[in-house]
Amino acid sequence: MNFPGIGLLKGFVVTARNFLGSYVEKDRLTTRQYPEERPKLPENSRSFPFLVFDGEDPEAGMRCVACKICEKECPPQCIYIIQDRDAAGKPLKRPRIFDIDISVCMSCQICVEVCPFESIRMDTDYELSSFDRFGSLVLDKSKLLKSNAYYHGIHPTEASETDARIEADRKKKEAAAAAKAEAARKATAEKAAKAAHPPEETK
Amino acid sequence: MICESLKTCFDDPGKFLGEWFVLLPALVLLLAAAAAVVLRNLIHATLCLTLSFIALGILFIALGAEFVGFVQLLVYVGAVAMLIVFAILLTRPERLAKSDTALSGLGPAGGALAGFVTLGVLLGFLFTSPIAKKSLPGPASAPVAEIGHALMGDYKAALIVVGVLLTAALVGAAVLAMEDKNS
Amino acid sequence: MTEILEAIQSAFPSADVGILTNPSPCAQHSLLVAGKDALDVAKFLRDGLGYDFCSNVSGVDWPPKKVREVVVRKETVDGVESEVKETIEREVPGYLEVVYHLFSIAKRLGPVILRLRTGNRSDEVSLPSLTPVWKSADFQEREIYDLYGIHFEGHPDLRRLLMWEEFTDYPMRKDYVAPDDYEYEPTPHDEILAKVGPPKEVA
Amino acid sequence: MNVTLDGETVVKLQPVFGYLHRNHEKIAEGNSWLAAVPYTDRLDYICPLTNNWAYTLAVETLAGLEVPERAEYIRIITAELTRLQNHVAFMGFILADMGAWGSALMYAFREREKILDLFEALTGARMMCNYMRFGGCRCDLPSGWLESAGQLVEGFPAFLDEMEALLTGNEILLARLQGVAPLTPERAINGGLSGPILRAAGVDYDIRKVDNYGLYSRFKFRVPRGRVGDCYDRFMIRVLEARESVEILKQALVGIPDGPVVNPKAKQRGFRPPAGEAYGRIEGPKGELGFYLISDGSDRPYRFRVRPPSLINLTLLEELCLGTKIADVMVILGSIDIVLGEVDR
Amino acid sequence: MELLERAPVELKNAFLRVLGSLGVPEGMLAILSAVLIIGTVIGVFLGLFALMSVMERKILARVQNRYGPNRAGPFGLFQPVADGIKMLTKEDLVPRAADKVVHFLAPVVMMVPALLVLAILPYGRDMVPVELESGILFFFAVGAGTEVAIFMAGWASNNKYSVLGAMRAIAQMISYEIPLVISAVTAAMIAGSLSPSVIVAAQGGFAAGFLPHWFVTTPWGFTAALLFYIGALAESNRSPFDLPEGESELVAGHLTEYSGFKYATFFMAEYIGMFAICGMFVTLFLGGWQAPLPFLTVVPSWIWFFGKVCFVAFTMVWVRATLPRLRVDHLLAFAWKFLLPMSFAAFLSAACWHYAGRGPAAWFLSLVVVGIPYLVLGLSFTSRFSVSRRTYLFSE
Repeated sequence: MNFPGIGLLKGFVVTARNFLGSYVEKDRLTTRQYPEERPKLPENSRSFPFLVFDGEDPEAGMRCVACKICEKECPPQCIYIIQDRDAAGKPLKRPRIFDIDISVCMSCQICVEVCPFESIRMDTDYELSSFDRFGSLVLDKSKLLKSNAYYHGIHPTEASETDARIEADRKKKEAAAAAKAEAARKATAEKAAKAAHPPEETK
Repeated sequence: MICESLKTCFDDPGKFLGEWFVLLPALVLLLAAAAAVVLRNLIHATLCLTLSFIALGILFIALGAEFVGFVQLLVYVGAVAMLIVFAILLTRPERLAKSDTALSGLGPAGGALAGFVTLGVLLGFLFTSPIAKKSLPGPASAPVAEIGHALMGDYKAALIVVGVLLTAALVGAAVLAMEDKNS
Repeated sequence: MTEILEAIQSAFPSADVGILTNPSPCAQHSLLVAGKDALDVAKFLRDGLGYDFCSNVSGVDWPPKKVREVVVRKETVDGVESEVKETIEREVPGYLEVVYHLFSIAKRLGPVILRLRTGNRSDEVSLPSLTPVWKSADFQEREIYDLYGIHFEGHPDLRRLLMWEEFTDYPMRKDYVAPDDYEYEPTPHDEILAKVGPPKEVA
Repeated sequence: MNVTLDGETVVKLQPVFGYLHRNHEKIAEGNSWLAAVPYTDRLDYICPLTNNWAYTLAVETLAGLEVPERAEYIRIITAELTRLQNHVAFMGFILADMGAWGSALMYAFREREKILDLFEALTGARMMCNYMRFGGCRCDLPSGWLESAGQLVEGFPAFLDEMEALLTGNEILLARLQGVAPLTPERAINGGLSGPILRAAGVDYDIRKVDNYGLYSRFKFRVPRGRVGDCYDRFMIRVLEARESVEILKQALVGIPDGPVVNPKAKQRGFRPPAGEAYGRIEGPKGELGFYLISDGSDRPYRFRVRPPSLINLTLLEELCLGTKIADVMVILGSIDIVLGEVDR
Repeated sequence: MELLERAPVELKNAFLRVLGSLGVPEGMLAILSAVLIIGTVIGVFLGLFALMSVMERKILARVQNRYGPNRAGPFGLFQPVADGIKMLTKEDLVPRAADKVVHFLAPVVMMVPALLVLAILPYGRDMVPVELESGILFFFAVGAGTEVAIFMAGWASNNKYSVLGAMRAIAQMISYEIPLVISAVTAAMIAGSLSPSVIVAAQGGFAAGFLPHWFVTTPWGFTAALLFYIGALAESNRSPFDLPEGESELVAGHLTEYSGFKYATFFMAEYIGMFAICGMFVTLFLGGWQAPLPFLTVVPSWIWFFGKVCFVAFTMVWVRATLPRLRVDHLLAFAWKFLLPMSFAAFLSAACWHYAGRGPAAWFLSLVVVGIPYLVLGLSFTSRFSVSRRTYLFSE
């Protein structure tokens, strides 16, 4: 029945249900008391990038080879890589300086996509606020490096897929290396064999 | 005299207050009315006028006529003061701060003269006419019910006439407002 | 697209309207209209052919560019007729361009693309505004005026849309150099780079 | 906006833009095609996934890429979820503009949080999703995502009924919305309005039905149209469209096939589309969101133009507001539903 | 329980007797007792104000499915202390071009009526601070002072938003005062006197054992209560009628140029004004300190009074959480075209109820006399916004 004021009453009924409901139903009280209750983030949520290293020693096990693809592809250009050189000045396959300026980074995860060596991944730690605007907002290599075990901790499925891919690449490389070594050995064997019989042909 | 009245204040505050209480709102009334006339800033003048209305209301209550005092407060402070303020606001918003009608030289003298003449006539009338001779009637303790009966009883005609007058005035105001809206 | 061209030419024999082919696979060809009779063509398109919805108005900047062409020239060298391929460098003069995408709501027809070109990029930069025909072009033309500097005659209220009034330059042009007098904000990476110093050349 | 008043009624109204202008188009022309995708999230930050889709659709028409079926289904599911949370948020915002002190807003945001959690589980971020790639999507649905999306869509009509009980019959809301700023269909079309506002004015034009992009022809859904075109119609159209989106979602969640998520042939990093230009557009929650791209064959777009529905829907704002009261200006601006990220780009 | 019932009064007398024995002169004792009463009343209402400013935010929050302030103290109960300190420490800006004197006086003039009005409310069985014969009239007479204060605040701030806000506030308060006064007079007419304690006494007793004689149970009483409630909302500038200072486009109406403690005084005056008008609503229609059920009279009367006041205040917050704001012309049209005729109808139906012998037959008669105008006026008012008329075309 449509007597004037019925719309207002229905509105009051809804607000009353929500008021009483907030004491009863869990769904009607959605605030999370943040410092006490930490939100449970879904598995592939991302905050800022970090570098993965295998094994124990961060420096040695680092996967990054300073190919600078992520530095080129990063939309806001917030990654700085300077390649390491050994004593003789020959460039090494390792970055000496690897800074990410997280005050500029917009956590868009393109660096993770374009990295051919699976060396950069997205972290889930979001409590990074600091008092010092410059120093602590530029994460240098030491702060960025985190172990593969940590990576398995935060993104289990993605980490296992990455490991499987790396396993597959390594096996393929070994197979290729073995095949090449095999071919090289066969070639040397033929050369040796040819060297052994050259006198007959030249008669 | 002051210490003696202070003494009475201690032992019987009611009587003490009764005596002085009447004079206080009257004094405020006079001062506010004077200020309303003298002040240059129109809005300040209106506020002082409202203050004088309030003082008049309190004076009635002090003299015991509660009903009349409250009606005075309700009607004058609630509606009439607002009416005056709205009128000022809508008519001359721009030159409001400084009212240009300064008191020219002749003004104050003429004003004072007129004031004293009326005062003289009033006092003369007060002391000579028979009505004033009767002693000041005690605080009118007419309860509200009696006023109601009186209004509905023997003053019926007056009430209806006032009602008609008021509606006529309202209708007139509405027509006036209607007119300048579509002009 | 060709029947639209015929319709326009039959309606306005004097107008010079041409078709620009679009090499991309989606083949959205466009109508190149000279500035002087743009208004008539626009009115005709709206009332005659029913394109009443001007969805998008974009400005494009084509700076002058060098085009190397291979020209075959006949040359008589000591009596012998021979064709000589010669690559000459031709300088194509730059111009500013406004592109209108028109749709028909009732007939649900696809985009008809109208292109207007200015004389050059410096002094002849005025074009007739099509806001009287389609009101939707109002803000978009103001934006093109603001970012490209194309002056639209007949526009009801030609002011800068996004930039502040005193801004003089046109930021979307290819040759726009961002003034570095904006309040210099010391960014962390300057300090870091200063500390690290320029990458050391090989000693 | 600068509003000149005569007492209560509006005499002149001039919108002022540019406060959130970061020249999105110049940035896109400086970066590669792939790097432009995260910036499209920041255009209309309430509906990031539809922005991504519009950009990737334009690039696909430019380069002629096909999109596998599973990717098309995921795109439709995420786009309809975005439309749902945008319309629900709209209901909350317009009530807050009218002074209902945020209760409708909080209910709307309670439901919107659930949808944003779904986005976070899928793309990694609640609002800055950066999820679509040329020729498909970045990653496949995590396990259990479809079930939770199904549950959400299951519970949504009940929530919409609750919101309608609170809002549509409310006499004060009717008094404030009905008859305010009516719009004729011809004026709406000429003013370039698009999306729910155009349909509220009575024009039957929904790009999902007109262009039939992205397998929308496979789903059965209706397009509501208003008759008077005033603020109340604009409000009701969004309420009815939210219900239609729930219908589409129900059908899409059931029918999603298996298969690759991205076109294997499409190259993401050094992507160089063939020279040429293309204009791709989708039916965004706020209106027709289009991208006009010119490529000269290099790995950077030559010209990157966004057709912002919020800015163009404001063209008729002054016309609608003349002669109304101040309280109405708030309601009219609210009913057009703009996001400043998209207005100023 | 009798002791608890008389507790406040007994406490006062005991305290006075102690003082009297200490040799304080008789006259001074009278003044002291007056000061004591005033002190307790203001103390109670300030406490209620503090509690209300927290409870309002908590109730609003609970309606919106969130917690509301719970950080300052247990369950956020120290929030008013925090707000108070904040208000005290905030800088008190006075705009240069403002009218300093009037700017300063406005909150004072606003506070005076809010406190004066508390004097005549009957808090308990015979606990009325000032036993006035025409208490209701006093209530409205003093209530008119708030309009002057709002005008002074609006005008003194010398900024166009506040003048606009003040004009709207005054127009709203004047046009809502009439239905307010008429619905109050209806209750007074039935009770036969203007003094609040007589009105509350008239609502004593129980019909058929459990139905209390409150005026709200009668149809005319219910409509008059509803009109009084709507008038009360408008009078204290709350929820659907908070046009003057709550508008999203009027910044803060007449309060725009106020900050620091002056703003807090306005805030306090508004809340105490709200409590006072809730108290009057309870006195007129919900049977003041009468207990709802016969066996409940054992609970002291002043607990009933403050319980009912808090319940009415809760409904005011509930209304604030639900309804959007009215537009100015709707506000005035609603007052003059709907509330005024309805209050006359309620007045008439009260008279019919009285002369038809106050029995069940009279109940239905007054229901009819009030129901018909409600339906006629209501339908004519909402006929313009027919919800069902709006059908929407769907295309496949």
